[in-house]
Amino acid sequence: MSIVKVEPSVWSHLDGHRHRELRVESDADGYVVTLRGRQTKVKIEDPRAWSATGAGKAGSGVAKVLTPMPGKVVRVLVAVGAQVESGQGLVVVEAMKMQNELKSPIAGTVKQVQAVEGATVNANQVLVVVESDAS
Amino acid sequence: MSIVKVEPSVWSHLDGHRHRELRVESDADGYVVTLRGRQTKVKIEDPRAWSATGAGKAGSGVAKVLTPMPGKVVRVLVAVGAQVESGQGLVVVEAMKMQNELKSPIAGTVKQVQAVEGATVNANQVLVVVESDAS
Amino acid sequence: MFRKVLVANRGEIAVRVMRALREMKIASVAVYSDVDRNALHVRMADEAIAIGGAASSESYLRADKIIAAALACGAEAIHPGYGFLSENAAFAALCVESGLVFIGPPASAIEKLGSKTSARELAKKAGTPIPPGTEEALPNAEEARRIAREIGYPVILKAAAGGGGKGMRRVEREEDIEAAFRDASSEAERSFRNADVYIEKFIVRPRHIEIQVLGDQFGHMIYLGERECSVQRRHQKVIEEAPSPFIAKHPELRKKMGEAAVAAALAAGYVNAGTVEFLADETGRFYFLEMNTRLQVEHPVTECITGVDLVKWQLRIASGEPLTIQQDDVSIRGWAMECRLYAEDPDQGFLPSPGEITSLALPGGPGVRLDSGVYQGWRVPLEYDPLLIKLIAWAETRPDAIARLERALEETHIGGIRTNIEFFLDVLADASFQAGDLHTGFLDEWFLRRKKHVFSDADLAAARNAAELEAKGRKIERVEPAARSKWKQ
Amino acid sequence: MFRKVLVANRGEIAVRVMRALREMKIASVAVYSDVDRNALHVRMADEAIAIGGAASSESYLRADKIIAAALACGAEAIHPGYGFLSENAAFAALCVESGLVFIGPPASAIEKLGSKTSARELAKKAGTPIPPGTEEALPNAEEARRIAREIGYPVILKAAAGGGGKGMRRVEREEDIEAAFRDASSEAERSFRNADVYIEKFIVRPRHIEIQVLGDQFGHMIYLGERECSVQRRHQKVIEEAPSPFIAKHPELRKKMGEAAVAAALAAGYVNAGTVEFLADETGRFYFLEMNTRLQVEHPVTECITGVDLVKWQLRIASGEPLTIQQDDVSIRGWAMECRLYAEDPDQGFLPSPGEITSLALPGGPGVRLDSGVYQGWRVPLEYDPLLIKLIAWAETRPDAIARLERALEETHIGGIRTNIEFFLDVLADASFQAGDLHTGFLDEWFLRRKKHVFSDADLAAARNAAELEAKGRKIERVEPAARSKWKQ
Repeated sequence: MSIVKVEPSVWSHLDGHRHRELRVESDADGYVVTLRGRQTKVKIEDPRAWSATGAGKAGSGVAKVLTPMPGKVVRVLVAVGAQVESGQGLVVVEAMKMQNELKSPIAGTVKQVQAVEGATVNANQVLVVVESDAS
Repeated sequence: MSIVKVEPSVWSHLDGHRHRELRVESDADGYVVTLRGRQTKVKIEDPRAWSATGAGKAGSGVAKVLTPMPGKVVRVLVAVGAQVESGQGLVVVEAMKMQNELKSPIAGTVKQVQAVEGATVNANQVLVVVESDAS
Repeated sequence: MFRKVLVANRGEIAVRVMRALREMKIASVAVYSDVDRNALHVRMADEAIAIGGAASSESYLRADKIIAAALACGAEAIHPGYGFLSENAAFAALCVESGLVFIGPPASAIEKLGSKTSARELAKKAGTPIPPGTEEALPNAEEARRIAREIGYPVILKAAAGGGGKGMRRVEREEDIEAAFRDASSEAERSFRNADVYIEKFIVRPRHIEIQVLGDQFGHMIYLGERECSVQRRHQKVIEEAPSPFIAKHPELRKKMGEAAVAAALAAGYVNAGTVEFLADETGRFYFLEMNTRLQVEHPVTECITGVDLVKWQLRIASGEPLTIQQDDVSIRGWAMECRLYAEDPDQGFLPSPGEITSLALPGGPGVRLDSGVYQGWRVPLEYDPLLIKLIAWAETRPDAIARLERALEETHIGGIRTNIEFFLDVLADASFQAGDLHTGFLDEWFLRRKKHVFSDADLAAARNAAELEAKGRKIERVEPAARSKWKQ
Repeated sequence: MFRKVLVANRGEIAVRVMRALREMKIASVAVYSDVDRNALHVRMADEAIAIGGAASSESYLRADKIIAAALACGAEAIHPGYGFLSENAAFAALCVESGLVFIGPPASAIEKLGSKTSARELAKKAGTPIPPGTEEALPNAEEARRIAREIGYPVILKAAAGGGGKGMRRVEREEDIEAAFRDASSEAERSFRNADVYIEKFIVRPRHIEIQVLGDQFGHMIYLGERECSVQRRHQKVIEEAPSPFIAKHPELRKKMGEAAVAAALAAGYVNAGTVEFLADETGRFYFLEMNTRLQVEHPVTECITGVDLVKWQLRIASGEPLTIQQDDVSIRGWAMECRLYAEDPDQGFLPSPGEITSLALPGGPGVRLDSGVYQGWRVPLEYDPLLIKLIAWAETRPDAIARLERALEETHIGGIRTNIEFFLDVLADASFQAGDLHTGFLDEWFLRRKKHVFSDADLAAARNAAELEAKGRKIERVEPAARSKWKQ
């Protein structure tokens, strides 16, 4: 077997005669590897290699609602202390002429709102924290 | 005026409305700047910015004969102590199927031969030193 | 011919136009917003002028600033590209008033074709077939019900000022028409500040087939074959091709549609490059949909099969030259297909994915055309359209063109952001796509049957291998040490 | 069709062939020398097999190793590209003996056409015009003198086994012929281990025009127009184009030369893609020069104007498929021109310039084809040919193609090494070149009148400005600070 880095993050992988070229990029929870245009996720068994995301779990407990894309906050629909239903819209983020409404994954009380209208936000940034009333 | 580095060593140069894109690469004695495929040399007035080359001067004194291209030494035509004429072949270097015969720029005595047949050499490497008999 | 032309656009289309200008030895002027100082269209230009804030409304949509820029640098003409001000009749008129040439049709033609109802009326008069229905806005739901009964269900209600699917409602049964009329009107009002809605026969499983026309200022106009753009997502074209697989099977339609398109365009007093869009049903009946009064995103597929450079002709025609190509000179060779590579994440509902392009691998070789607006290290701004690169493949036959496009997509990589490359590979692999069985609902159906690529165990092992090495940050790891070139510089 | 094909070559041509294989869903096998583990052709391949040392004689010229590699991986056929073993009859025969298909003509045809004297003889029998002179090696200088007197001076003496200008002597006057014969023979002996020399009428200011032929195993052969390759440096082609500007003015010659080429090729029992080279004089008389029994470096210009994929046809024909294109199907559209981008330094006598490619900017847009064998960060080895990339421009007319090629060259940058890009820009700007006034001595004359580009003072000031900033290592320096996109990731 012969594996050579031919360009930054590009690996030429020879396994016997069989050749594959792999492009590796780090992702929120591991790596995305591209092989002839097709992508697969790889988790490396070293938890220090990446940071755990604060993605909220659906149903109960505490939900951290994050924006999956960078963009500009165009509307904040809730305030701290508000009661929200599961599926209720919390914040609208816009990028590239597309609006994306972030919804609460759980019913509960809004504990934090870290979004301001007009502000730009990064991908995976937590904008709202909702706490289940049961928890 | 607005000058922005858009890529490593690539400068976007706005002088009023007029736009030019310049690609800068360092050279043996300064910089080569490329503007839409055309190249010009620029010397910067800081002698520490580059090293002086050991290129020999024609006519008299000591001539350091260097290879202008990287390659493999295929023949060494002279030995230390040999008397050579101006224009006499000293070493043959080959690269990419092309042979290049390095000639002595002066008449004199071979003082050093730093070329061995079969060895690979870099561009601008001194291979032979010839000293004028008059000097 | 002009000596200097301002390009009132950004991204790949601005680059495309500037390449034509350079080849014609015409100086090119870029305009740029605050976030576009580093953009590729500025890098390609001979001159560049800042025109304001990142929001399009503060820069690329500001007719006043763009005209001021053109006058300041001595440009004689403005090429609007597509989008932004390209179909704005007031802008076209303002150019002329300012002593500048607008590279496109006269303002009057843009105006006439801008409203769907007036365009329909015009097409009808020219003898171009239009779908059964009204040419005028419906006064009320009653009238909608009456006409629907006449032309038969299903029908479709459409916003007169609309586009992009807004203010549209398909109605299958009479009992739904009143609610549909109400919804369509209020959505039209919200989206376009014009509640006018008209009604048409709904064409079942229609194909979107459009005709490229090109006409000079002396009344000479030709058509340059068709494009099929039936592969759409939310009424946005995703893959375009020329010729149309449908017309390839019914070649007599090309002339019919081409002549109908030219008739409609001439009736509007059209000049320069334009596109007449039709819907065609499975029997070969076709209906005028609308006319796009500008260069289309997908113009390269027509250029590839006809060998005609549309942008150069736009410039020649705008400068007053006659179109020297006769209809009989137009011939079609091979097949061309285009993918629009977007900064978006198909795995997350096609959400936009702006950000820095950290690596960029582009395809080459025979039959591949690349119209790019990006480069490695550039940060794709979040303010604009997500189109990064148009990848076009030409080959002798449709199967060859698909295979070439697949090969080229496999060679392409845009790192640091998410793109729709893999989505395209999945679509191109679909049997119905390969058979050319297309209609405007094709993608909606396809998403339900979509087959994701399955990697072999060996592929996955290699991927893990590479990721592990990357994680360790090692430069090279080999079991059998590969030799290096013997020399080092 | 084959399922797996080994490509016995490297660089851009290996990549070109592999792209065709991928599009045809055929597995590709690369072979590589010790210094080529990182080469682009290995990166593009489905399989890759090491075949030895950096020197070609230890790897790419080793028929035994290449055939062993093909057998080891189960390849059914070998594509030889150009150069290396592509015109080696013994290798072609060895493939067949080993049960492999050689993608090219039969060994017997290579053999017959490999010697210039036997090729001339063959052409003559087929009725293809050959230059007045001997078909056989001259026994001595006396015979040379006798024939020269018969056909008239100037004459040229050529090595029978030769190529690349070795063993060639032009003779103007009878008193020089004896010495010239002696020199040519001994140079032929040294270069080719064969002292045989023949004599021909020397064609004054000839054009190098070649005909692409393509024939199947069933005796059906067509010609695909001509290429003009008169722009040569030391008998090496530098710029190639199709069609020929000369034949564009004398269109009746295309058919004549095409049919003469097909006749000569058929007489040799030729199969697959090949090229018959002619010299044409200013009156339109043309003479058989030699036949290249392989794919040519410059095949893309023919592909661009005819729309025929030569490599795919090579594969189909080799696998036993009939050639379905008839002569009447072949049509020519527009104009194509190719520059060979080399790692060489035109300012230092075109000395080779191997080394690391530290930056790489490649052109795109309409009508540009890029056949590259390199990538950024790759170290161009010193052991092989300096050809890096072939840049091909297609456009409607010759002036348009030249303008497009200039534009594309201006967009191209290969950093870290020296290349001939600026040299090409200078040639393309030449008035005689633009007029199509070409002959094989064109470049020799051009070097004497060459005009180097003169930068304006403002250009030079900008260049100095950029170099100073680069020297200071500053990332950004602005007088008016440009705004950045408002968000950072």
